[in-house]
Amino acid sequence: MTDTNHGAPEAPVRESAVKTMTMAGAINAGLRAAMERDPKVLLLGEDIGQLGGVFRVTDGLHKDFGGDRVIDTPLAESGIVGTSIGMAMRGYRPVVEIQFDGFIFPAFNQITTQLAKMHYRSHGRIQLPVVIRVPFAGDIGAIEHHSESIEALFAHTAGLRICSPATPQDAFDMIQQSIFAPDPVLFLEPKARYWDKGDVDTDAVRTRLDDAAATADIGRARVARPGTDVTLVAYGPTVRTALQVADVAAGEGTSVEVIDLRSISPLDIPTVVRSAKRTGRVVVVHEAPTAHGVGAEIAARVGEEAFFHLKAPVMRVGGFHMPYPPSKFEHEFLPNLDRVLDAVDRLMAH
Amino acid sequence: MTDTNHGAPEAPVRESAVKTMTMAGAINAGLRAAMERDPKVLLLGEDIGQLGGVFRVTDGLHKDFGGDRVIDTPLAESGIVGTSIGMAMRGYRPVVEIQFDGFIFPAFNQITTQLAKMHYRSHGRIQLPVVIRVPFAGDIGAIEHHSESIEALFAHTAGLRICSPATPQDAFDMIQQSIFAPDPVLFLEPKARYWDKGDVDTDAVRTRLDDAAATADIGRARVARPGTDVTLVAYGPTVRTALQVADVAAGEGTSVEVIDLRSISPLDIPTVVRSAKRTGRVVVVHEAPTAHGVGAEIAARVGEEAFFHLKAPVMRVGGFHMPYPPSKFEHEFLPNLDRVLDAVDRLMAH
Amino acid sequence: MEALGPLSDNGLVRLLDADGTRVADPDWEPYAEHLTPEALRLAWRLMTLTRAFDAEATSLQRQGELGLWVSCLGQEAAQIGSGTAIREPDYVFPSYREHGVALTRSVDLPQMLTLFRGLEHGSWDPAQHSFHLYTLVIGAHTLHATGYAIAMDRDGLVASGNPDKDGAVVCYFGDGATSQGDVNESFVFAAVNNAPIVFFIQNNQFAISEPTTRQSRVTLAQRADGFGIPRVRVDGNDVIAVHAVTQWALRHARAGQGPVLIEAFTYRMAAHTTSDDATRYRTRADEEKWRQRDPIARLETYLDAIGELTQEYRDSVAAEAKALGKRTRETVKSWERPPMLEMFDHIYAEPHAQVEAERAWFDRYQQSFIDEGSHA
Amino acid sequence: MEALGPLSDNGLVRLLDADGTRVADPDWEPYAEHLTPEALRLAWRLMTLTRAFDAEATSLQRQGELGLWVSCLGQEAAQIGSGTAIREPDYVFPSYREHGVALTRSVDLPQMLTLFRGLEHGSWDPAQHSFHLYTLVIGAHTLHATGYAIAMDRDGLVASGNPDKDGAVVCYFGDGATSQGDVNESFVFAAVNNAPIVFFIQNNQFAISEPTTRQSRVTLAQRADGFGIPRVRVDGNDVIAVHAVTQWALRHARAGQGPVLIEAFTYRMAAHTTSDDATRYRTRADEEKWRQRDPIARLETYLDAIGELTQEYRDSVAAEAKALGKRTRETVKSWERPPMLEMFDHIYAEPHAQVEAERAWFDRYQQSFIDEGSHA
Ligand SMILES: Cc1ncc(C[n+]2csc(CCOP(=O)(O)OP(=O)(O)O)c2C)c(N)n1
Ligand SMILES: Cc1ncc(C[n+]2csc(CCOP(=O)(O)OP(=O)(O)O)c2C)c(N)n1
Ligand SMILES: [Mg+2]
Ligand SMILES: [Mg+2]
Repeated sequence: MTDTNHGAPEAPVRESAVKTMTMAGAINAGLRAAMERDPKVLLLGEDIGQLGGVFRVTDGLHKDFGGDRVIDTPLAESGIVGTSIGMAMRGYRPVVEIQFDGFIFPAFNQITTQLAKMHYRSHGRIQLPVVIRVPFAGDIGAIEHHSESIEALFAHTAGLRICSPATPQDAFDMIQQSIFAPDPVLFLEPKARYWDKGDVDTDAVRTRLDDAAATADIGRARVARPGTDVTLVAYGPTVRTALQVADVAAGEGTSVEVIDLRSISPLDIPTVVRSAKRTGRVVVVHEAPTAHGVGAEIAARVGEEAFFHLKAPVMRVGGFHMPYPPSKFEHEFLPNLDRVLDAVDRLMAH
Repeated sequence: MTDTNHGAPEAPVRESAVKTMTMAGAINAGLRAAMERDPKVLLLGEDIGQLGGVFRVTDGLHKDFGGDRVIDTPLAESGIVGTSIGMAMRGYRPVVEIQFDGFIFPAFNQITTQLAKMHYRSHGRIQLPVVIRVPFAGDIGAIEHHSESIEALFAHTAGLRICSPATPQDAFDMIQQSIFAPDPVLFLEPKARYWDKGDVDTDAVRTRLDDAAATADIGRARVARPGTDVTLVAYGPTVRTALQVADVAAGEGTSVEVIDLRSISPLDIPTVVRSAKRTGRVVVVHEAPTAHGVGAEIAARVGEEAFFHLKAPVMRVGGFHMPYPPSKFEHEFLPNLDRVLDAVDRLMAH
Repeated sequence: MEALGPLSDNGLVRLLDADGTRVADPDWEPYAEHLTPEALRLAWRLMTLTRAFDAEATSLQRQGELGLWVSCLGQEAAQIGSGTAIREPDYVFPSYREHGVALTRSVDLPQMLTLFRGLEHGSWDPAQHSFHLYTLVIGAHTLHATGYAIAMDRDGLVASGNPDKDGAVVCYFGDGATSQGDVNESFVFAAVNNAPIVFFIQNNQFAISEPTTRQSRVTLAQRADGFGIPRVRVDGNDVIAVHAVTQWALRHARAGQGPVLIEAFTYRMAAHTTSDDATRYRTRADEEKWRQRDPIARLETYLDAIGELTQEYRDSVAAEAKALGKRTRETVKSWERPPMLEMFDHIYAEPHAQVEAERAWFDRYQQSFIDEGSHA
Repeated sequence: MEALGPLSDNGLVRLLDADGTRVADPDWEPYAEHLTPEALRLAWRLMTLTRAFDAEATSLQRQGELGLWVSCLGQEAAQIGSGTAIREPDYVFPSYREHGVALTRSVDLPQMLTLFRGLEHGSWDPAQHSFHLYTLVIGAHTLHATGYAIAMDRDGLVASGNPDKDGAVVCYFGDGATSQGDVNESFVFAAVNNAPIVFFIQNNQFAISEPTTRQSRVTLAQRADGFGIPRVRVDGNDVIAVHAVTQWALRHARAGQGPVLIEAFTYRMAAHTTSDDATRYRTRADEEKWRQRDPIARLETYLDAIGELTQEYRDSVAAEAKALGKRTRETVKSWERPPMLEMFDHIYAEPHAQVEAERAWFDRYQQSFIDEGSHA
């Protein structure tokens, strides 16, 4: 299913279409492109209008598209998602912003029992192309509820797609593909990476925005760095950490392959298993607590499909089983460079 | 940590204290005993009063304890859990009934961001001994939202304890221990087993109701049937299936050890790993979809701790990645006898 | 603040008395004046068919042909009175008990039972009938309805200049549902968006076993005041009055004047569902009192009194009801369970790797039984 | 229905005009008559100290000593007016901006900053101050407050026969919060349980950038009508009026007469937090207009006019404010991060296998650095 590295654009790059952008800027540009393409695309959320969102991801869009398309909603997440479902039933493509990860839970019922299940309940008659954008994960020194990794709480529920970009290019492409995919998508934006910069080809994605192509693209993992000794599986905010680990490990003579999952539902297991079979050593790195996290599913699947190739158990490096701690503790709570390196070292002992 | 089989009472059994009960009856008796023991124990929920709950688990308690202790609440799950938190802050021990698994989601925010985190947030100053009883899982031919397995959606969140009894004895003991434990407990009642009968010693638990003992007891797994070839890990509704599988497998010459987890948070990993190291073959069986289910965590942990003892990958048999299907399909959706046997057979091929 | 308890009988709009006499109410007459005897006969017929279907479904459940049935017995006037005021391009969001409304939306009633037989989660094509699927999570659909109404407004279907073409949403829910956060958020979103929506509470006085006094200490209609939404409280067993207030509310909403809330005060004459035992929480005397206010009998008395219900018409409706019952029974019994593999359909609109892998596994697994004969 | 928009100035209870003149209102006078000049001086002092602390915290944030600060500038009258009406055994549930109320509950203000420095999620002992922790999930605490009030009633702390001993809950939240399902469910639960609770909305006209018109089309006070809860709307910059209406509401609740809702209409003079940029969504002119209604200046003018604010008193309060600022700065800068291992404490009240295993692992992991020197 995943034979090519989709991080690199397939179309020839026209010089003019490549711009340097922050991830926040890339999402902003992607939203703008989607709104220009289809008048049915609406943005909804708290403070996304004149303020441009607390992270300024919707900056300028209210001014250019007006309050009818960039809608400041009442302060009620269940209401935002619930009314978006109703609008989607009439052919709109609502793109909802949840202000912070920790504030998605009032909408949990609408997402889990309604948004995810309506297509099934209606025998495919109703499609709900709703995108829920969430600035997620930690490492920004914030107060409680502003740093959480919520992916595992939604990945168990069928009917949702979940993805998370790790680069400005993916952010630009994937937000548009999520909007034009026919299924609901939880779009997790690693907020600590909003200000990371990268080159973005703004042309390549255009031909890949129809339902099927968009869906396929947002479901695929990417080999972010090839290697031979250890497979590091990461997504969203931990991809940067994983690449740093690979750098340091290379200095110590260990060749680390970094896989950027991009998609959490579905998981691109073939890409991971292919790598695991080559390296025989796998570490999964995410910010969410390891217990019952996405890493558990990956470890289980790699166990099922690459068991006889593994030299050691799949290791997981993530948060601890605790509420996200006060920010002065977050550096050690998070899977930082040292903790991931420690895991790589322990695996290399096998 | 788990050296004895806690399914069997440790105290000498006085003949008079053993009664045959259904699981629903055992929970009812356990609630009654807890209410008699401590006037701070209150029951709250929809239709739990005169009606006795839709499953009659609170039958007779409104009559005997009055509407002040068995409280019919407004129809709002967030309100029920949220006000229970407030009551617990004043020293009450609210025991909440959520009418069906699929209706817990309006309370997800209160459970996840408030109930689970208040103890941490307050540096241990506030204890919230709230029990949330949920008739859960399927196999009763019900309509949508009435058959769901929700455990994985809560197990990832620190601060909650989660347990599920599989026998009337455990139901009687564990509901009381959950009520007198100082932490919030999600108490999952396998509704398809409500009418299963078993002997219940109503005396044994009495000495084990203080905070620490109650907490320790509800955190322990139980070897429900010893065996040597394959370890079957189950909890709640699938324990009965697992025991049936062990019976059939015995007839085919395969010795199956059945572990009844009893607790989902924490998981009693030492008991599972001890068994896995002996048998080298593990199957985890739960009704919830396997993807990102509790079985993933168990598979990952067994992989981590018993890797070099395993003869084959840990297998998982559970629901599929779909909304719980219409009831005419549920027999095949669920991990039934045939599907679990199939897994055991495949494992025995190693 | 009005000093009405939630079950007060005061202040109800009523055009047909409990004893079947027509009452004059100059405020509401304009919204009922188009109700010719023919229209009233139609209402009586629809109520009668609803009841016949309901009785047949109840008996099918007793015979084990359905897993569950949710009766609307006693609520026929609330449902047919409002349903007959709805037209294209209005759109309806029912709760799960609106079988009478479904009939007014031309849903084939027997077909609805796939849900209650455990074959499907949703039975009809919502777009075809402008009638959304039943929603079982209390109150969740009120937000969908509100969003849908906001979208209708955006699409120019409201206050278009041609009142005959304007539309609005009608959203049904129960007395118990009013306690849910989602319902109250719907009021917030509808009010600030001035959405074309009629919130229609069928206050049947019970949320399963709980009387309305467990949900509110004032009338449920008053809830609207807190959100700046106009409201009306109507005798829900008076099909004429229900029709009139719904007409008014829909005209208001379609004309761009925003949301309206209707509380139809009625009574759930059956148990909550076939799984429920109402004797545990209410008295026979209470039930008997409300049987006296039977909405169908009330209209029948009136039509009789004005000589508009011929024996011939009665007979033809009775025959139609009987035929509906028979067809319902036969339809339900004719249903086979679809192939197991179909449970893997429509989880996503586009393929999803996890689903595809599991579907393929299950297919092989099923085949293995066919290939090898029965297991073990 | 009243025809008031949500920002209307009509119908506000007011006892001290914007220009500092005392207005007579016979309805409310009884609840203010105990406010001697001394009591008013105390209110002025508490408002002044609140503002000084707030300014110091803002500057500490600018200097990088705090991660964030949530200013209550402009809301001092709403907070001190209500806070001074609270007494033992009342219990308070704040939102996250009630630093003035915290002061009236004897919370040590500098200590509160552990939260904003990222050292703790909750800073004080709630039981000691009858002042619950700040809750950041909008509206969630209103249900806790309601449950707590229901429990107070059960415990005989309401209508006990000795009015001096009766208690009630005061629950603060913002205009934006009124849209949340939880807040509306709180009204439902409080009303049907006749709970002794005062819901206190500080309508500071903004939910971050969104004006109140995005949340409601009528006054927020009116929300109470829908639930059968009495309500009052007060000038939130008039400390005397706020105190009076809170007195009334608390007496009502403590006497067993059930919940009350207060809307204090005020203005958030600062940005939402130190991370916010209010120039993006409101005008300088608007800010200037409200600066003219500064609640502290208003009381100062009045006290001056009646000759009750001596220079000596002013000087002593100024000195106290300065000392508070200094102590705040020194306290914050003195804090060391506790040992990392403490992040594993208080996740559960009793040991939990997962936590214990991870704590042990982390301890070994940390030790390995100490043992081996720095890694890599
Ligand atoms: C969120 C949620 N909680 C609980 C239930 C279980 N339940 C089904 S119907 C019902 C009572 C509903 O009462 P009401 O709103 O008055 O509607 P009625 O059934 O009387 O038509 C309850 C509690 C549910 N379906 N959804
Ligand atoms: C459930 C939830 N959603 C969103 C937020 C983010 N947020 C923090 S404060 C705020 C605005 C609150 O406005 P209001 O209730 O008026 O209180 P104020 O800040 O004005 O005192 C928002 C949207 C949150 N904390 N919780
Ligand atoms: Mg009802
Ligand atoms: Mg505000």
